[in-house]
Amino acid sequence: MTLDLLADWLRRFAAIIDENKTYLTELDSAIGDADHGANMARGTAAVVTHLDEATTIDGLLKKAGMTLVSTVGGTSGPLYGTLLMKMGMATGSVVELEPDQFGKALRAGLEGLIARGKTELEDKTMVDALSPAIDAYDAALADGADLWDAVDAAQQAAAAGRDATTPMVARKGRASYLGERSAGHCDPGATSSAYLFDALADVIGT
Amino acid sequence: MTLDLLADWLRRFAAIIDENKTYLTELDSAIGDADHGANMARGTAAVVTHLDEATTIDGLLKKAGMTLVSTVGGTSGPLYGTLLMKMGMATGSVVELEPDQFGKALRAGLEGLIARGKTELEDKTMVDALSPAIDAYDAALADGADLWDAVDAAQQAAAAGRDATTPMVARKGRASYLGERSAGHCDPGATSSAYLFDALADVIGT
Amino acid sequence: MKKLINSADDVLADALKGIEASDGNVRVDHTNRVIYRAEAKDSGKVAIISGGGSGHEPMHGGFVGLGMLDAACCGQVFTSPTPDQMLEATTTVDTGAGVLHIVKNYTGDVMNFEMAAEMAADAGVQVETVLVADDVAVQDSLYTAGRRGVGTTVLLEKIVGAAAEEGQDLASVKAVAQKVADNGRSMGMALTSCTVPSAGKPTFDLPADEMEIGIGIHGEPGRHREPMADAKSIAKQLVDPILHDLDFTGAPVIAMLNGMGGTPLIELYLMYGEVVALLEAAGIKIERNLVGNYITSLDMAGCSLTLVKADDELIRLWDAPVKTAGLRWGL
Amino acid sequence: MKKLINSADDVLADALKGIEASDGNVRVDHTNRVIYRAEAKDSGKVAIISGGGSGHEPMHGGFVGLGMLDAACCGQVFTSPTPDQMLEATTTVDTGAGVLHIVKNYTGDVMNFEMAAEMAADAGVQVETVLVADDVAVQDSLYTAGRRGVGTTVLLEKIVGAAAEEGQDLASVKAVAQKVADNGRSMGMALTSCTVPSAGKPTFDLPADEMEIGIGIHGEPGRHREPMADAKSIAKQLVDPILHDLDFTGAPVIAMLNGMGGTPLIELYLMYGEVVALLEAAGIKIERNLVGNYITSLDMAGCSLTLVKADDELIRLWDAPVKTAGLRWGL
Ligand SMILES: Nc1ncnc2c1ncn2[C@@H]1O[C@H](COP(=O)(O)OP(=O)(O)O)[C@@H](O)[C@H]1O
Ligand SMILES: Nc1ncnc2c1ncn2[C@@H]1O[C@H](COP(=O)(O)OP(=O)(O)O)[C@@H](O)[C@H]1O
Ligand SMILES: [Mg+2]
Ligand SMILES: [Mg+2]
Ligand SMILES: [Mg+2]
Ligand SMILES: [Mg+2]
Repeated sequence: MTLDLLADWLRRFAAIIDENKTYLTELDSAIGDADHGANMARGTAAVVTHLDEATTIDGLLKKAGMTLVSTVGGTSGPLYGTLLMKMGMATGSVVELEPDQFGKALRAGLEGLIARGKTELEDKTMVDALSPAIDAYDAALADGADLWDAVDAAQQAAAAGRDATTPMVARKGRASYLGERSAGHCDPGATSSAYLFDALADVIGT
Repeated sequence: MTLDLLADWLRRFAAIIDENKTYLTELDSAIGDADHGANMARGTAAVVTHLDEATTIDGLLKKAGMTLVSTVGGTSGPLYGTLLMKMGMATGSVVELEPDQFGKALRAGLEGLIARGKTELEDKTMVDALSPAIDAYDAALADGADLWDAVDAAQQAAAAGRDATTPMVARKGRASYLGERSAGHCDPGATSSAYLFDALADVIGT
Repeated sequence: MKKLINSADDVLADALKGIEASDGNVRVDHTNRVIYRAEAKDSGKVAIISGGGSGHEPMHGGFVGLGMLDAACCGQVFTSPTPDQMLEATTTVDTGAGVLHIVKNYTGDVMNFEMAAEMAADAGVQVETVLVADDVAVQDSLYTAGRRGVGTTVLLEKIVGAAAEEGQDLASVKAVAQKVADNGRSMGMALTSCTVPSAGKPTFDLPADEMEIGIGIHGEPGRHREPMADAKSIAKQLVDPILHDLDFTGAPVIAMLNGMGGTPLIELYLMYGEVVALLEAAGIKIERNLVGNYITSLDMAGCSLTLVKADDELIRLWDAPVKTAGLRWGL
Repeated sequence: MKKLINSADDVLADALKGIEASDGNVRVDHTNRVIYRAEAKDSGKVAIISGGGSGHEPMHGGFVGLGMLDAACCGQVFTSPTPDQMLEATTTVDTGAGVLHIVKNYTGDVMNFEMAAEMAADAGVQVETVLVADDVAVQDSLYTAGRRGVGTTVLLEKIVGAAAEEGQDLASVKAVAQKVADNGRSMGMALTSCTVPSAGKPTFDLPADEMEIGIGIHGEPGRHREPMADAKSIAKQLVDPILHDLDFTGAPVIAMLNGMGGTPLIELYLMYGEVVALLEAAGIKIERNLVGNYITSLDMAGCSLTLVKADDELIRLWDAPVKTAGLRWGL
């Protein structure tokens, strides 16, 4: 994983978000306040403008995380921001990462996000996509898979995790106010989190 | 025209208004403020509660007019109120009126209404129904018609006058603010005024 | 129609109960549907009353209190109150110094207030009337009922209330009122119609891509329709006809950007920003302003702009203390 | 979607221009989207900031001024502001006596304010936080993000602003804030959804014969739907869960009947009348009240009721002078 590849990853993430912002807002209309698409589009667009400045991977990730924190707001700003900032803190000042180092960074990011959001699995949040994806990535590497296969496994697990949020009753975030009525709707944050792994697969595949 | 007949007239007028209040309000929605039906229904219902008190025709008409003034409000309250009050002032303290005396009372009422409203013919107001109706009544009597035929002529003239308001551009009242856009809609006040003669024909016919 | 009401017929009577319960500045005569100041004005001071159809809240009832109105006569929704109500209010508030009637130029209001003034004169009360006719949307006042009385009414009630409070006599209170009326202009627009409770549905239909320009305050349709536009263009459509009608340069101006009842405050602030930019470009100096819902049309979405060309005296009276539910400062 | 805006992306930036132009109590930092008092508070007094998504006007920006907030951080529509904004505001308003953050209990607000407080502590500013979580519509707070912070926020900002203004230290200002938070309860309902500008259509569909009970202030759907009812029944649906949650008898109560942004004032007064009748029957004494649009949800039609069980101290602080666009008395 090179600095350039990571920059491409976040560029691709921004592009997917932008393409799907109306859909994300629709998901958030059903069980939230109709702003997840606008929030993520605003934040990822800002991240893209800083990607060329970075000379190290930790610099890139920390700057991207800080940019999300300071441009997104809402619930997803601090959470996605923490994810990337903690990833950056975990990598050290390098320009390339081995697949397992990338996995450790993802894990550190996830733990930061969970600590910030005080979330558990099955609360019907982005964690329900992120957590199985990172587990799958680690498991694939442990089984001897290469980066491509590990990312592929992560992408599939993220999508499955996202889909699994649909029947769940939300216990965190705005959707939790709906109680039982939150069931039957896919979680917007889990959906944007799955895009993160779609973006990764896209840039690794090319 | 007896005291009882006049009381029946106003009772019948109230009944017709009540039946048609939604329609009157619809007409007023198109070129006004959607209250003519409610205004007239409130006022005429109040008039009905006092009809049994009267012992003379002037007492009946003055009380009815005052009741309209104090319960209707808006534009139609003072105008219909003045019409009936001035009619009452013209009759004197009697219990029966000859057809020509009734015609003089109507004329006095109309003049009072016009003075209050500062209206001319073709301003697209109730005057466009009232004025031709009273003219027709007088003309019929002058031609030797009996009460029934005179009222019949008045009813027809009122209806024609009402219909003639449709193409007019309003120059008085709220509809005048619409300018050219007021054309193509029948005037609500002319419509309620035509009911006044419908009511008269109904009670004289029976 | 979805409204927070019990029944269309009881809207006014029920709302008066809530006004009485919430507003410590007033007392309510439920029989006559008149809102009075809780504490009557000092004897010897000119009293001021106004009134009109309901559905324009806070106008007029929310402007009853120290430094503004002595009484407000409440008509049914969008229907002028009756002469009885006005007579009752006039005789009640008169302290011997006479009463000013503030009347918006709508045929119903004019006629009912006229009858009330005749009756009050009979009862020995000195009454003067000021007619507000500030709506520049009505262009051809020769062939209409004349310009409607809209936003200037609010600013006039404040200023004239201060003049009466400081003890000016009836002639001079009336002169102040006339000065405000002569120097006030308004223009309004609507994004939606409103729904009169007794009608049960919107007074007019306005397609999703159109707006109504030159709307009054009774939910009556405006002067013309056009395609929906952005805030900047709408601001221009409000400002231009006003400036075309009266030269506002070289004087301190009081501005009101008013919401029609269903428009969020954030949009009113946004519109005010656009209006100020246009006025500054035209060399006009806004010395005082109001942004909010002051003279509304039930649940209509839209806004109106009012400008009053003031002078030092009017600004001084504007700044005088006022204590009402709708406007309050200095107390 | 018909709104008085230029573009969905510019709503906040454009509205801030209008706020700056109209409200003499404030100055606006457009870069950080923070609204500050025009004149900074005396040195040595505790400063108070709040903030949240926009679309709730007059909250919070309209409550910046003498006797209330020192700064309001404005997020995008319905989106919590960011920690940078809060840090900037916190360091700017601190006079050395520390800063109280007033935070509504929504996940986004809580996390962003948490991060800001951590950063401010790093920067050497003493920060305390009070969390408002007054919405009784959220019943099962163990399995949710907890109760939402709604109407009590407005009353709390007023009361705590007065405590800071009279020179109480950070601990005691925080204690007053906590007392209000602990004793405030709210319940809301909606007749319609609202439309977030960037979404372009209503957040949810509400049929013409249904209403949403237990709505929050972000246009998120409420707890359940039921057939439309009259004002009396709706009042009961607001009052009952509040009284069930806290005993309001035997104390002076401050009540707020709040409009969601698209509801005419006449309906709010009417609802207040119904609420007062129910509270009186329950032996509850309302000592102070507000009726109007104070914490809104864009163009949503509906209302919320907030009751704060006060005591003599809170009433004294409530009555203290305040000079903001949204609340003003005594000055
Ligand atoms: N406590 C939490 N931990 C992790 N994710 C959360 C939490 N609360 C909410 N989320 C996620 O945030 C998403 C909503 O984000 P967004 O709409 O941008 O913020 P907001 O709810 O403040 O409007 C939800 O779909 C959910 O996935
Ligand atoms: N100056 C006037 N003279 C006579 N009739 C008038 C005048 N102005 C308006 N009208 C009549 O009044 C009717 C409207 O009455 P109504 O709706 O009850 O009052 P408002 O216009 O005050 O709401 C119009 O349809 C018209 O016939
Ligand atoms: Mg959201
Ligand atoms: Mg009408
Ligand atoms: Mg009317
Ligand atoms: Mg949000």
